[in-house]
Amino acid sequence: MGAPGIVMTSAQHFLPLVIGLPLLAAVFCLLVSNSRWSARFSILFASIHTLVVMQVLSSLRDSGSVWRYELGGWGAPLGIDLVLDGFSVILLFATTIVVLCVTTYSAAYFKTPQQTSRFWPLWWLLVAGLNAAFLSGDAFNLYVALEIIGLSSVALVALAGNVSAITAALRYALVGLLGSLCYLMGVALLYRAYGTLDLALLSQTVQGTPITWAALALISVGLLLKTALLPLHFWLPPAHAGAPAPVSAALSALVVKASFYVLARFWLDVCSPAASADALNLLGFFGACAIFWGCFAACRAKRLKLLVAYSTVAQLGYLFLLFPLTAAYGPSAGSAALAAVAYLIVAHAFAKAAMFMAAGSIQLACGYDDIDRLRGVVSHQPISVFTFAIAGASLIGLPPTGGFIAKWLLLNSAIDSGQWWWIAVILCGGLFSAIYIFRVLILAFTARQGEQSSSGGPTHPIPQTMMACGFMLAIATVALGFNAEWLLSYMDINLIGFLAGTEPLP
Amino acid sequence: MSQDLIYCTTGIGLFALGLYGVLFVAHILRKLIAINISGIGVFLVLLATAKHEGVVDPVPHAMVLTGIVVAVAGTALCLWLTVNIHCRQITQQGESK
Amino acid sequence: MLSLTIDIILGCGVLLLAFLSLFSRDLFLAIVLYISLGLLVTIAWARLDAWDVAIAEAAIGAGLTGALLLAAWHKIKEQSAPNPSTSEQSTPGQAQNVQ
Amino acid sequence: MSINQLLPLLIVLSAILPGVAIFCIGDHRVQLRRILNIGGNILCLALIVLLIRGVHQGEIFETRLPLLPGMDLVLHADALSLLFVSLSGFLWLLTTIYAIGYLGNTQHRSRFFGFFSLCVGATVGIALAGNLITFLIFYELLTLTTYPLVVHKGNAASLRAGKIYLGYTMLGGALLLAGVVWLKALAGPLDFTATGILSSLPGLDPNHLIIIFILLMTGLGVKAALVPLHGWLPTAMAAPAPVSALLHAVAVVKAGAFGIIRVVYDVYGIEFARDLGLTPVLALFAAATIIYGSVRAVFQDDLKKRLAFSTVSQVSYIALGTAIAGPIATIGGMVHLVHQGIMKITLFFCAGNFAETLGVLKVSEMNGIGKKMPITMAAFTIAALGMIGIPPVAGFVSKWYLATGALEVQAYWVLVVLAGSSLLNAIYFLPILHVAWFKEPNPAWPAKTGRFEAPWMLIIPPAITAMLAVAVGVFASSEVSPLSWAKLIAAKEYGQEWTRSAVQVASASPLILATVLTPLLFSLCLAAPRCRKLVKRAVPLAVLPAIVVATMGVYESSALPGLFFFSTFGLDENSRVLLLLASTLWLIASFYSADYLKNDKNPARYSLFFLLCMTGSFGLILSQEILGFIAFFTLMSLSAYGLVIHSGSADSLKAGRLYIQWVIVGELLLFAAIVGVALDGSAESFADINKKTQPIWVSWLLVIGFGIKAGLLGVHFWLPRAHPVAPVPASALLSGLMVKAGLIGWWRFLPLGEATLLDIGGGLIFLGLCGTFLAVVIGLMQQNPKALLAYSTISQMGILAAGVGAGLIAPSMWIVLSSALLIYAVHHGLAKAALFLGVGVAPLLGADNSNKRRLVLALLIIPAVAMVGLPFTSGAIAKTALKTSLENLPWFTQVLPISAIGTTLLMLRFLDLLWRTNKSPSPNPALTNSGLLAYGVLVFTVIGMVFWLPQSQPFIAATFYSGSIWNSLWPVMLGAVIYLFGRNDLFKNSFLFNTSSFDVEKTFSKYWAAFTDMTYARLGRTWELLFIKYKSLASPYFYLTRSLESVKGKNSNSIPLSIQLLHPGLLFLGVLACMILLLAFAS
Amino acid sequence: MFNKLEFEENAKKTTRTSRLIKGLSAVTIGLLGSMLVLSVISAEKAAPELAQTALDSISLSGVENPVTAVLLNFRSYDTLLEIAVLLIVAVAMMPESSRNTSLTAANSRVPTHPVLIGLIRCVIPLSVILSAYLLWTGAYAPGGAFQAGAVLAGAGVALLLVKRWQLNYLRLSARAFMALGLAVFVIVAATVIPATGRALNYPADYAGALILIIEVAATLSIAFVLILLVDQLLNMANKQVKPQDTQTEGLDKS
Repeated sequence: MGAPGIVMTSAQHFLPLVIGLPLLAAVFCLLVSNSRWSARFSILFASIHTLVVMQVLSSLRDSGSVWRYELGGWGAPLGIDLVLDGFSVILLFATTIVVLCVTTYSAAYFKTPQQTSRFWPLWWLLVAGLNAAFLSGDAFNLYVALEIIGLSSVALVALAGNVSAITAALRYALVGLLGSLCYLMGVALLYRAYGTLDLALLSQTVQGTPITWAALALISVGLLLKTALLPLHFWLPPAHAGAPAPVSAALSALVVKASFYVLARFWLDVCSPAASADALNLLGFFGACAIFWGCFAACRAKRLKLLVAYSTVAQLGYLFLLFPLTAAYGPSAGSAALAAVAYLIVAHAFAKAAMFMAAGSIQLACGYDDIDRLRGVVSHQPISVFTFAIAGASLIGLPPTGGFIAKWLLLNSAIDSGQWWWIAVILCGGLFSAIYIFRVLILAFTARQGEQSSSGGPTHPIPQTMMACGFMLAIATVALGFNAEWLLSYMDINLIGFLAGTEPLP
Repeated sequence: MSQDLIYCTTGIGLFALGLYGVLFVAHILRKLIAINISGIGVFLVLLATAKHEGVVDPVPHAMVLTGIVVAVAGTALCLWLTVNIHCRQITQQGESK
Repeated sequence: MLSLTIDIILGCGVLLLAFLSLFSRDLFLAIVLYISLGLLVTIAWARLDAWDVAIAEAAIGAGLTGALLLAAWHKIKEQSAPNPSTSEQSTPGQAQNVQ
Repeated sequence: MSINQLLPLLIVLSAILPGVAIFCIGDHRVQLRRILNIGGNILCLALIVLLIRGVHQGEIFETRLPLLPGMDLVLHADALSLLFVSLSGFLWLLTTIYAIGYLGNTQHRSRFFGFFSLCVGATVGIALAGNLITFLIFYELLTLTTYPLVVHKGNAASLRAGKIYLGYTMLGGALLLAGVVWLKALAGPLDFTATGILSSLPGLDPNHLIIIFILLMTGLGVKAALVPLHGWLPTAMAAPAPVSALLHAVAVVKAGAFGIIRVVYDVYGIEFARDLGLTPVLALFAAATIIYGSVRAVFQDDLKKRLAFSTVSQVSYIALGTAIAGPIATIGGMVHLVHQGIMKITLFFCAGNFAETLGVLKVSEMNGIGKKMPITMAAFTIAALGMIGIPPVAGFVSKWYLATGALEVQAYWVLVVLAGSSLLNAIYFLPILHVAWFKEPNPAWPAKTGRFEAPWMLIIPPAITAMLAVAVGVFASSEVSPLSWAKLIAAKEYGQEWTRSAVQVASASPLILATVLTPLLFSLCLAAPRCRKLVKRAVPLAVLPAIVVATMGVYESSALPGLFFFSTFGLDENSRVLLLLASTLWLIASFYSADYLKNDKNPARYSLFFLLCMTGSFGLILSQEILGFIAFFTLMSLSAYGLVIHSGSADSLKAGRLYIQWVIVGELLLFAAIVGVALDGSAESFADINKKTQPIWVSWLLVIGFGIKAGLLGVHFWLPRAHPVAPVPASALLSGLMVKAGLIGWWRFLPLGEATLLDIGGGLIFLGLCGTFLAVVIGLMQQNPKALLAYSTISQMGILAAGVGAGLIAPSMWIVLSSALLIYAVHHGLAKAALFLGVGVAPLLGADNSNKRRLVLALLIIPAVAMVGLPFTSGAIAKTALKTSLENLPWFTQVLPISAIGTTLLMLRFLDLLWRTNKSPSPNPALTNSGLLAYGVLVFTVIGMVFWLPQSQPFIAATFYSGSIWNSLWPVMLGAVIYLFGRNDLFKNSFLFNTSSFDVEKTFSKYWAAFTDMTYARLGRTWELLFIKYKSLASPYFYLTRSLESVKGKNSNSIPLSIQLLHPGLLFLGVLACMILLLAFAS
Repeated sequence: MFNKLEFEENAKKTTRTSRLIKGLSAVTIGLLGSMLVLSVISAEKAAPELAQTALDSISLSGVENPVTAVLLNFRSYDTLLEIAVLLIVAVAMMPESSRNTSLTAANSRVPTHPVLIGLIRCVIPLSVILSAYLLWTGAYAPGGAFQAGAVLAGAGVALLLVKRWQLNYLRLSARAFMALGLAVFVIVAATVIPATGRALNYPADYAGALILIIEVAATLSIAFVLILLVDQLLNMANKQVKPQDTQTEGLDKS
């Protein structure tokens, strides 16, 4: 029964699978009591998940058009649609790869049964939440998905067990709840004004009325809280530094990106008539401040994971340059900026996950991660340092890595739109990030002075798989650096309102 | 001043009050109460829009129901974290004395 | 005209209760006021013909959230100043409203 | 993907993959790492050779990988990229061998070699890059991979160096990225095309292009160490030697220069860049760097820092070559890319050896290191000479092309810059050579352990690169050499069709080659300690081929096309006579010195310089083309330095220093002059120099340049100080033969007999004659007989100079005049040599048995008499020949008798001095009978040689004519009379003749030496203080780090987890409020 | 706002400046609220055509109560995710280790207050019947899974408060209870795909039955989870701060 579905390619059936699969995995891991079994099962599950998404990727490229999947067969206004376009498929791709690597990493990372029994279900629920957020085409559905992501991240951060981690988790939870409430209020106002929840329908009916500004303002503030843009970023460093390594890797790489994705969708697609150029530039301004403040704080951070967390704050700043670039662009070539930011998201996801894993392995091996005390010790972890170096190179934007291509595309769109000040911001950002990255890399090269070596102490051996995962992600970052054509071609299939149907990338 | 407007203003009032409470009240439990209050505010706005003359729109009702459950879940998690921290701090002070 | 006055009274009542609950001196009082606010809002849902929501609000919103808050408050009070008596202290009236 | 498309990629991978593999194996797996390393090397080289062969046959090699939509990763092999690829590929192999030896079993070697091959992979990538974005990618990869190498040691100094290096390169990289992106936005994909892309694209806003050019140049300038951006290079010397060898001499610095070439030629196009007015600015910067680098290098005591600053200045030659928008200058710039790489890597290898084996870091500690580590020091010397631009070595070739290129474009100031920087190079390299070879080694150094002075791995690479430097220089115009490759590139860049230069027929006459090669071979086998004694005795044999050629008159010419310097030799009538003079003098001098120096402390060194000098003189006479001539001329003057300071006494060292200073100044003047002469670059042999259109300044430079060698007045100061201190046979040769080299120079280069140059001719005559008379006056005041003879040489050479001046004024009579001058030169050569050798013979005067004394007295008088020109002597013939050929210049002929008077006075004074000093028998007579015999033979030739010469036949009859007897007799008698009167009272008390009080020339040189020491010391110190104090403010990088450190230090703990100051609540509201406002009011 | 998390009631009096800041921010929030109200008032409500379509297609949804139709058929995906949210919190609050072994362990030693026992004895059965009723009428009149679950949870909490019985949440059966709702929902969503070509698209005649199955499972798991929430808060064991086991972060107290 249900409305006659549009001609459906076989692969479109995978969409609900992409969300249902992690939920089933969560249930299974909850029921399985033996920790080794749940770990092994999770790795299998992650690979199946990757295969499914790869299949979705290839068939989306063949179909070349935006996919809509009516859940429950009721169609847009009444039911909820799963929507997949170029931008969200790239994010999905980033999620699967990072999930695959983090799963194998945490299989070796968590040992005690208490932790594993609670980690795996939460982890798979987080993955389900992420996939739901990227795929959903309904405003309220996004709220629930963001809520899942928020709460599971809080639970995962609290998993670390010590007081500082739990305090950070609590602060993160309060921020998450407040952000979601503001978002919900925004959606309520939109529903009150336009009567529908579906994003596509909304984008057609929205005009620049006061209620829309209020709704957009509330939604943006809620999501800025969850994305931790500069003024509202205070909760991120302690949360990401306190959490266990695989969790902070997933948090930094994916969770903050989900709320950014929703924000981008609202500003560029749904309420684009209401989005004034000045507001977009305000977001850009906050982004620039985030870059500089993040680098400054990272240079002064005392602990390795805190440094990496502050670098996340900085790199997020780059993402927010999307808005001023599209604002000045006008409808025609906005897709170049969007392509640049999509690529940056993927590159940053891989690099940041690899960096956190490397930091985690170093911390596990040495037992502490104060940067000063790591001076001579770190040279015993060559692979982790190497992973950290490549990830750092990608954050700085040095050539062989994906970060360089993203920086190149950003610079390109900045020049095309004639806003030379963003060029200065991007370049200075790169230079400042070089300072704190090399502040850590220098540790690997300092010879162990006499007295230093005694305090360093022998490092505990850590399982090979942990280092291998970080290394694989680093290799993926470098691979991104070489063939950008493949990933950028997806940006032609674009839902975002004024960009839909634009001619392929210049 | 139709019924809808009354409930909308109260809803927004509650939301603002809850917002102030979350931001500026020190104690954690009070903050959670404030969050629930602003949640109720949002639900008021939603349900005010749901009530039309002839027909009652079921969709906001479903949204509010889901909202309530999610609010409960969120509050429960925050409470559990608070108690967790409190116990650890107390035992810590116990040990340190 | 009558229904409008009821609505206005209800609205002001809700706002007043919320304000009191937030800025009361004692934490326990705050929680109790919040629970009563929950009940008042249930009436509001009824006024808006949202019967499902009313039931849910009564059961989960007022009932369970109140229970959780009281449990947490009890745990925090008990931790910070463990009372000398070892006797089991029954929890104050568990507002178990049944409709 | 045919092989053509895969090859460039394979080359880059063959460099990168071994690096990655090496990372994985542990430090202890030495064998496996070596196999990987060397294997990767050889594979890469093989592929490069394959590539060169392919490109030579005109195939296209290009790998195109999709990178960005509308932008590909392109690896394209064109001629320019091959030049750089082969350079880095080959030197990588040598440096790896060196590094294996150097690192021994230090820790972190796998890491080192891994990054090492990655870095070379990046350099190869840069070389093969087909468009600007690929270039940028490998350029940044190079920064990444070189950082770990710079900080390899891990101590504080290298970390600080690493930090500074990063600061500069990151900044440069960012600017380059901005420039490339902007250019791509304007001009689309930037594939390198031969004559530049931008010139063909319409509608590009010129001032945009200028700003982009500035961005690109600053980005590339950081690595190419242009002046304001060079700060990192000297500090990066804290890296281990192989790193500074390959990276800072070849890979990193060259990448910057290569980038500049690519951008100027293949992106902008040279004409387009010139029209935009960009190249002059770049040329200015390059010139500033050249001078600045050399000046800073002079004041560095640390050897590696001095080499670093010299790299800074040398690399800017390439930039200068590119910036002078002329085809020949481009060739010069590109070929310098290769030459500088080879020479500089040798210097760094040697510096590494000194530091590794003897722990010598400072230049001041390098006393006598030549004796301790001869092979390394020899390589260092060859490379250093190359850097200065001394002919046979490669450096000269590139400077030659740069200079001719500059002249072709009338950029005269470039010539000054080149000359100035060569002078500065000499100032900071020659002292090192002097200290290393001619000072006593430091006793604290460990005795030599193994067979060689250091492990073989450290010796072979510098030796190979030194030999390569010489080979590349000598065989520069052969088919395979970098020079011809650079010509191919330049032709492509300028869009002209490249015509392979006509291959001359290779005809080599063995005898002529033998005259030059035998002394050279003898000097080479002196190096081997075993056959040192044998060679010392066999020195006279080396002269044999020269005598055979001179006597038999072998007139064919030998042409060796491949050679750049010594391609054609030949003999004609005049040069045969000179060869005859030279060979006789060398033969007698060799016999004489064998006897004179039998109890000398290091005869080997003396014979080495003796043989080199001999090669120089023969080569000078025989060579038929400019470059060969200059090469031998320089060889002769430099090796003469060795002879001058042979005795090692204080004033010999001082004289030697003055001599070398004047020689270097002379070299520079001659270099500039020759460049002017061979203006269009193709004319190299004497035959086809069109002497008519010689610019005036060239002639002046020629006159002064050769005047220095010929002791012309005003530039003669070194001669009277150098000749006396040299050992007797050496000073005989110096005065007799080497002074004539100046004359030969004038003969070959000045337009004698073709163009009338009145002012120069007049000037020459005036200087010559004044020299003649002044020299006589000062000569009389000398106490030391050899000094007196030196002054007599000056006076005689004055006459010859005047003769040449006359030739310039009246070209018609040059034919006759030339043979007269020739005779005069031969006569003077023989007589002066005999007189000098006489000084050695003089102690026998006091010998016990009287007839020996009488014989010696007779032998002494004959050359003096010939000198004066008594009838029936060679002097008479020479003077009459001169008089007859100068009839139409009557005032000139009156001058001759006056000079004859002067000469007689000098001769009498000389004999008087000899008699006075040698009355009492000296304890150990220096000379034995064999020395006396050699002296006798010389005196006999003095009498006979001139009569026998074909040129002098017509004049012999004239001398016997009574009139000429009389006018050659009266000046002698008059001179004798004056001398007899003035001898007893004049000399003892008169103020005029008191030699000690008044010596024009000595006071001047004293002031000159004082002046140089003063400037050297004070300027250097102030510069150092000034620079260091302001350096920290100047470079932006320090500013940044200082601001960061100060902040970090102050706030002890990290920022508290949550922001204490800004109340997040307020922030939240603020964001919400302004979001609403902006939305509401803006839209 | 969130930096200094106070737990004690008698936090020290706020200083002069923060009082000013609080006043100022109160004013700003008031202003923003009024602007919000103004904008909401000025815009008139959208016509309820979504409500109309929903009410029209109730007949197809297999239940009469529009809210339940929306909840469990039209927007069933939201409810699915919402149950997942509950599961998250349940998993997060699961106890570390529990002493007793069986699912419901009774320790009779604890003396109970007679009045309480009496109250429990009559309240519990009433609540169970009430929740069953609520569940059943959900299809036709206001009621449904959440309300029934909440009432059942209330009964459960009352039982636990007597401290006579304890639940062991780590047992497999307990965890099964928690995951029951989500598992059933996902399985039903998957099984309908072959029938109707879309996930969550119940075939017409079975829609009612399927919804009922989902509702029962949801009620049970919601009840269990809510009981767990309250129970965990109530008797959270006094956690000794475990010595830093090497596994978790070696973070020194920052």
